[in-house]
Amino acid sequence: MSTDITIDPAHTTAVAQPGLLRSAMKLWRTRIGVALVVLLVGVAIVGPWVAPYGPAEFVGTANLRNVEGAWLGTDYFGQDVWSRFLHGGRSILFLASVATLIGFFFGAAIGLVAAYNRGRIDDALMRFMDIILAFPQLLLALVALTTVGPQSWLIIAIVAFTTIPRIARITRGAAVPVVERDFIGAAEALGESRLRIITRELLPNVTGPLLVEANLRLTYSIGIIAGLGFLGFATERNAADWGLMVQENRVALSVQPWGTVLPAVAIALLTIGTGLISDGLARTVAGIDRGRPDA
Amino acid sequence: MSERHETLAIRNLRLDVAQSGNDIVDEVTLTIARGEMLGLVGESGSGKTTVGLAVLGHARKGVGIHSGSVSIEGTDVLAAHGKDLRRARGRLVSYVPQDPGTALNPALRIGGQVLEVLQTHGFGADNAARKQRVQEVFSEVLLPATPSFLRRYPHQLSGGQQQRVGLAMAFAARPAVIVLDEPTTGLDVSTQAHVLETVRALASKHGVAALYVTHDLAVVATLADRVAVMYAGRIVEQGTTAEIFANPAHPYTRYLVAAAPEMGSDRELVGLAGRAPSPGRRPVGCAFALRCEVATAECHAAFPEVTNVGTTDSHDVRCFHAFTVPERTSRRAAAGVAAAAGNDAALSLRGVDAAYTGLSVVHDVSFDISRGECVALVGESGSGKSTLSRSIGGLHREWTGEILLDGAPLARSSRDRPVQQRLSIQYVFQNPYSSLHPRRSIADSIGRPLAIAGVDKRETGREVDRMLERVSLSASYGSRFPDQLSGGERQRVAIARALVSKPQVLICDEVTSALDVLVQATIIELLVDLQRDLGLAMLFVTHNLPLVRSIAQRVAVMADGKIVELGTAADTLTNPQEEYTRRLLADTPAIPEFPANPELPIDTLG
Amino acid sequence: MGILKLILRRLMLGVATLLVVSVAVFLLTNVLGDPVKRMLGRGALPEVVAARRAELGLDRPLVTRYFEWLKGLLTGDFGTSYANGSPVWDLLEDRVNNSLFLMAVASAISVPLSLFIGAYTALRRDKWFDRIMSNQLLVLAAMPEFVVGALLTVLLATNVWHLVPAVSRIRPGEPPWSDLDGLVLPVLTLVLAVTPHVGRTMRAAMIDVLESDYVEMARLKGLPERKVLWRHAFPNALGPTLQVIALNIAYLAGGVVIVESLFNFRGIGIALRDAIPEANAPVVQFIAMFIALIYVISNLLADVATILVTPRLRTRLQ
Amino acid sequence: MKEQHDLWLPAGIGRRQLLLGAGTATVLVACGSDDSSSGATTPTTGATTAETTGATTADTTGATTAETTATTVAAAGQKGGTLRVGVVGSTNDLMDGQYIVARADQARMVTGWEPIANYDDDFNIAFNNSLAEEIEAKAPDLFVVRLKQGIEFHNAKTVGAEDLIYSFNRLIDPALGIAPALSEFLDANSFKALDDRTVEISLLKPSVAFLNGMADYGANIVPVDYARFDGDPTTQIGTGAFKLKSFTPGSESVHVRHENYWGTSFLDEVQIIDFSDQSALVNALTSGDIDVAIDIPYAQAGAIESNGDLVLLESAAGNWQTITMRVDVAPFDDVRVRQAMRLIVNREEMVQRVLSGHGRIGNDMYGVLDGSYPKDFAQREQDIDTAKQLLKDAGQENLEIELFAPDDTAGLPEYATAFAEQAKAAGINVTATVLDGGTYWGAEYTQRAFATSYWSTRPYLNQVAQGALPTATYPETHWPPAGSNFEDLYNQAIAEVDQEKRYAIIREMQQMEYDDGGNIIAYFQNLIDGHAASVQGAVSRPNLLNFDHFGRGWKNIWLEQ
Repeated sequence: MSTDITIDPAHTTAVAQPGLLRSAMKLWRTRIGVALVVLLVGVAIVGPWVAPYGPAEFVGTANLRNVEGAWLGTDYFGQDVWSRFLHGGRSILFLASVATLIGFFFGAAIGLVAAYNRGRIDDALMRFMDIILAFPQLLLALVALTTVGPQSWLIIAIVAFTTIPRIARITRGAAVPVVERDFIGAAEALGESRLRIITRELLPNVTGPLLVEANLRLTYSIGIIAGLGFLGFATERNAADWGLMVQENRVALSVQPWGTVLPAVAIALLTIGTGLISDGLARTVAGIDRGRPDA
Repeated sequence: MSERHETLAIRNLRLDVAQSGNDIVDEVTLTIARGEMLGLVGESGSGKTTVGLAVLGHARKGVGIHSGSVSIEGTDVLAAHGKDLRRARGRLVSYVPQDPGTALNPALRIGGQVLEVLQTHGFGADNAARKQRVQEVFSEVLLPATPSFLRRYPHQLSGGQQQRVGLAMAFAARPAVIVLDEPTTGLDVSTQAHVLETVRALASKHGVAALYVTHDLAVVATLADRVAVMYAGRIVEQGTTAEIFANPAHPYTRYLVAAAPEMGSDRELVGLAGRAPSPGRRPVGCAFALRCEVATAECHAAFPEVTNVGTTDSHDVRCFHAFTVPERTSRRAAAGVAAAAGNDAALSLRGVDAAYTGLSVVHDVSFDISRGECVALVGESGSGKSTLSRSIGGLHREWTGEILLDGAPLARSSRDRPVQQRLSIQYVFQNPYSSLHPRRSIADSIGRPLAIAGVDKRETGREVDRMLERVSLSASYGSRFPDQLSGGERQRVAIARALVSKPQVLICDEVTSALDVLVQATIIELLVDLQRDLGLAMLFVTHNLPLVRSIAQRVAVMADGKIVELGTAADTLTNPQEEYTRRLLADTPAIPEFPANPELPIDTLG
Repeated sequence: MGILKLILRRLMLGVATLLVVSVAVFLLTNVLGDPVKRMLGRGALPEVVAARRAELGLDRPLVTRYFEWLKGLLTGDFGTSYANGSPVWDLLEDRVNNSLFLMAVASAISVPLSLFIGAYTALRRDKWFDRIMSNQLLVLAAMPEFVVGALLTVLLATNVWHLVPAVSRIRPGEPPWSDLDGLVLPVLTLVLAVTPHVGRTMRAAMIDVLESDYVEMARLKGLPERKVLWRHAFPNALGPTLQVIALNIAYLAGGVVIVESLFNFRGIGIALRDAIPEANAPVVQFIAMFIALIYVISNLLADVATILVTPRLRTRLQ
Repeated sequence: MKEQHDLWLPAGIGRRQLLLGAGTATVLVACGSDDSSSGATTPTTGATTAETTGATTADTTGATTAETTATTVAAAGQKGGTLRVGVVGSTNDLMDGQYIVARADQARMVTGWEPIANYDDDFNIAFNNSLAEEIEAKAPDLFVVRLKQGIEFHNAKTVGAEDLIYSFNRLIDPALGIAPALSEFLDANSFKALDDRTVEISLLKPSVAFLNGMADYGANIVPVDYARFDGDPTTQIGTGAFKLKSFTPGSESVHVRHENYWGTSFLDEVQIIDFSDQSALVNALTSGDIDVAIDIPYAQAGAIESNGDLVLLESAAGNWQTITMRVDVAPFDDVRVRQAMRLIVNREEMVQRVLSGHGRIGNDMYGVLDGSYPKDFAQREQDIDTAKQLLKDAGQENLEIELFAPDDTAGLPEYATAFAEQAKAAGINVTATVLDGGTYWGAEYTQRAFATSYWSTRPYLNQVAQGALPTATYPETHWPPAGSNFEDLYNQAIAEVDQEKRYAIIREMQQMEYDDGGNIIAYFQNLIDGHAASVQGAVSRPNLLNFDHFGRGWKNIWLEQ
């Protein structure tokens, strides 16, 4: 308890979760997760610059394993698997992150409003969330994508839409006990506005579980978008996209496994990475393994 | 006292934090005879519960039993493992938990939970006999022994009933030793009184050796035969209850007694700043030396050995300066509770009714609080006192009637009140652990009302520093976060926040109920000072009757949503007019007068 | 009595949910596009389209068609497939059975398995079993199903070993258990998909419960560890886990399309995937409502089961 | 690939697979072309000559011989066994003796029913695999069809004149919409039974191509009162070598030996099993769960070829895919731009990319199996420099344009994508835009300046009627350009009964299309199937349908035991 901790008061309110990330980083699982995510995000960002070929460049007969200049062979369309892999991370990362962010934003807003207001607004919002959950998610995705076509914004919208109720539930669950706490009452007694109470008093105190859930949702979003790609719904025909690559090259799995295996492994490592991070965060938030930082 | 029959004997018990090896409890030696009750007293964190659990051979996660022995009827519990240990638990020694609400399994019927103790230990000849015993023990703890009651689940019982089930569970297999871990915390005074009565009756009837762990001196004083005082993991003093209260030998014990509020007098409560060192930070010498007025160099150099200072009975103390009276504890002055400054009503309630989700909980309440006056609002839980105070603060919106601030009516919700009104009524909450935004610095929290009032940043910063000084915290606290503060410090911050906007009315809602007694005393001291200096009109809401006279001029007793009695604190508490008040007073445990032993060499400093 | 009333109330709520879903499904399947044009492709000449639309009854108002469809749903007449005129029920009866069987087998294996793993890892927290299992579950939970399924195929059926068939082969009219060999891979994939979620939830719930005062109390009462675990801890950890089990069962109903595609398992998932691009509304509608029904029922069952294992909720009804 | 566009569909009849061998004297008129079709505007009067009739009867004789040959081959096979055939299918599968949508339907129709006439290996009209004994063209608008004697349906009823009449009437039934375009030539009064197996058909207007219509594999004979499958397998009566025992759309159909089949067959039972996608199909073939896999992905061809237990059956086909440029709108109204585009394509690369090498390069000309196909035209090669120059001359060196493709036809999106990629070399920016099938083939179809399309094999003139005349059903390129005499040449050709003279006119037309046309035809696809080594009787030869025309309804297939 040293008294010489100097924190600029102007900045302290902006620090959402002092130390949460740092504490989580003490866990090996978080470190591995961060390493995996950094690796794959790195591939996605740097990949296009170091790829030997363009994503749609013809390098040789389709589905060959031994092609000169293409060390992992060609894909279903005579393109270099390695180059397409290097190009293919951006789209899925972008779509998944944006979709999760949007879902996170609305889900958290709905959850916080429901938790803070309780009563009828709470009931109505949560009932509505239940109905969204009851609606077959896959059906929605397939129908929308079939009708409108596999547009980026639509994939984002669908994934975000199905993320909202889940985030909302978690947020509400985490916020209800916070609403009961006296500092919310103190803020009310001072006559703080609802918006300020929700954003400044409530939100910073549910960031822990929210962060965990958002990370978990990110993991699922990556899985869903990859799955949609697998079912043939990628944003663009022949786009370099890990999910789509799996679908495009799956029929050639036994002939030219790299086209499928490389992006599949990338997706798996990415989701494992985000999964490990959310697990690390969850353990830190819940303090489950506080006594065993090396677990 | 070796000739007496020691049912429980704890010798040199030491428990460590498993990881660091720092001791939580050390050098604890206690004995309890058959039919005897020992009160183990200490502030939170002193290690008293740890000792209680160690008696059952149990340590919480992360804590390990390092050394020592716990012997019950000749069986060494700490040496027992597996089956033997299980056989000892519940049969030889049983445990009554602090919070029966969480300690009873919500998924199992209460009858079954008691019965399984008997089944596990093969108590009685057969199941019929065991069921017979369950009914019997339910009757013993004054619960209905009907089959339908036995089939109830914990949540279908009141708090008092739940604790009785806890008692039934503990007494069921007729153990030799019972550990009671603050079993009445959280219960209303009347319920507490009844539970304590039952405990006393059962313990003496069955001749068990009881270890009663508590922080409440009044309870110990009325219940225990002997008392042991713990500080920072060590027993610093033990002796008969009469000895301990009449002639406390250790300065710490003296502070504890001095800090305990008394219904019968309006003496000033004496608090003590600082807190006990945590495990691993203990000094070489006496752990209390840092806070001790009478400490000398030798106190810092070594921890004194156990010395028997008893004249007629055993009375052990670990202090180089036994019986030296710290100056502050001897003040015993009347609290500075001034008379009300005239009839200038700062806050007036006129026919206030309040409801909670449609259910009427406050009926037709009217009273005034004058400038510079403190009115205590007392009542048991559910009496409506909190709803009333929250209505005044604008936190509860379901009320009708009139609440006037300086003659001007207040809107129902704080949000509808003008800024000036909002800032003029300030609220201090019960739980300092939940009333501060955990992710906001102390300075920001305190400065927030000023920001709302439109005060500029520089001025706010100055004002915050001034307020911190005023509540006896240094300005350096401004940059800290709540989790770096102790409970008492937090409550000071909460008070600073409430007072920074220079309010006329301060509502204190059970502000000390989450604090240890020494800290409670310091907060009360602070509030009395502030109220007097600032001429605040104060509403002090509490369930703790003895506290009232140390702070309030008048007291309003609330029951079932109505004010049943309103009068000056002295009159009401010494000469209650209403039956309800009388009963309440009767149920409130108080430290009886123990005649001091004049033969003891009492030194007074200064 | 109380419980019946509650079930009835939940049932009503479920029916209301299904009604809302039915409107959404009907509207969605109608924005899917013109089934006639989709079927005819380049050959969609105006007169032919008009004739087929009339034949399929698509020229009538939407509202009329909705209520006719709803009436059909309630009377067991699910309409006929636009694609081949076969009654939807004839087309899908086997598939519904197959999917239900797949779900049932996958659940029957994964639910007890995950409960056991969850409970046991919680009990052996931070011991080697827990560490290995927890990390295993984490990795499995993170892997997209099609990756797991494809890996299993390569490993067990086509490339490395030839232990089980790569495709399911249930003959029409035969019960789904007529091809147990072919069931291995789909069930295994689903079990690997579901077990981690339920297992991790159970572990977390169990850890909470094991740290509760009443479990400590049970130990202090001298109860044997077995009894502490199964009598005191397990029932209390089950409550929160049931909801997750229900969600996973609902997921099994709707989300099996990938597994079905991978192993050519003739269930409703593939039928849905095939019907949507053809705008074969009667088939899509039936499957969508079926999935919603499973969701509602599994949630209903989870609610009821939660109430049954949670006396606080159960007794409130009486 | 989506099959529906290649078959006998309401409007699809215009695109049904008609092939005629080089030697055929028959002049084709697009008999099935729909409503407004070329049939109405094409002067067919002159075409119905005696030669036509003669040619037909000559074919008949030839066909009888062919049948005998087939029987001889067949005798070599072993009898018995169950053949398990895998095909990609779905719950949208249907069964109708005359109508199909998807490839699974195709396999089942060919199994249960037989057409009136068929084509032989040289794509001449024949009757060895069909039900007519002979077809006599008495006049350009009067045909007499005589059925083979004593052919029995699956229900033991003998095929008679009334069945033939019913079958034709069903084809033109507007409620069923199987081939409404035929109603231009036929109505309920067109048929007269001459005896119990002979029917006289009088057309509403003359068409020498009517004969080819009868050789379409969808022009099957069904018994009187036949109706589409609606759950009861016993209603599915045809004359094929195997009769239906059970059928569940999306799962499988089981067909058992037709004991009274007029020809020869070997197998006891044929199971046609649906697979959800090609991967599952190939996995099933590899793991031995099926004997035959219809239409396997190019990617797997090599793997199947190298697998000792499996045999790859690859057949050249005349199907073609094209990039269409509208010759009447900018920028393609400038012939230099069209020529530049054709020089931009790297055809060899297209075959390698789009078909994984399983096809032949094209030369922007269609009708590859037709005797008139201009094999001697110089093979067009990629020539970026010339293309750039042409574009520069046309002022289009910075051309930016969108190339459309449908998502329901495998190959077209890839074709468009690969073209866009290759166009970069010429410095122009082509964006490949893939639309869903419903939208693509909707109102905008044939209106887009730059698009893709595909066609099945058909003779040159027939194809012209479909797509290369102002009156064409699907004027994708809006050929011919204004002021061209192409249409006159077509009218001359269609009326010219002398093959040599007709070919001379056709060559002139082909030269015009080769030089200035709007099609970019980079390749012809092969049909690829796989089967277990024990499956015998399927021959690799130029073909219309997969697996050697499904072993002609499986009657040619036997299992080595």
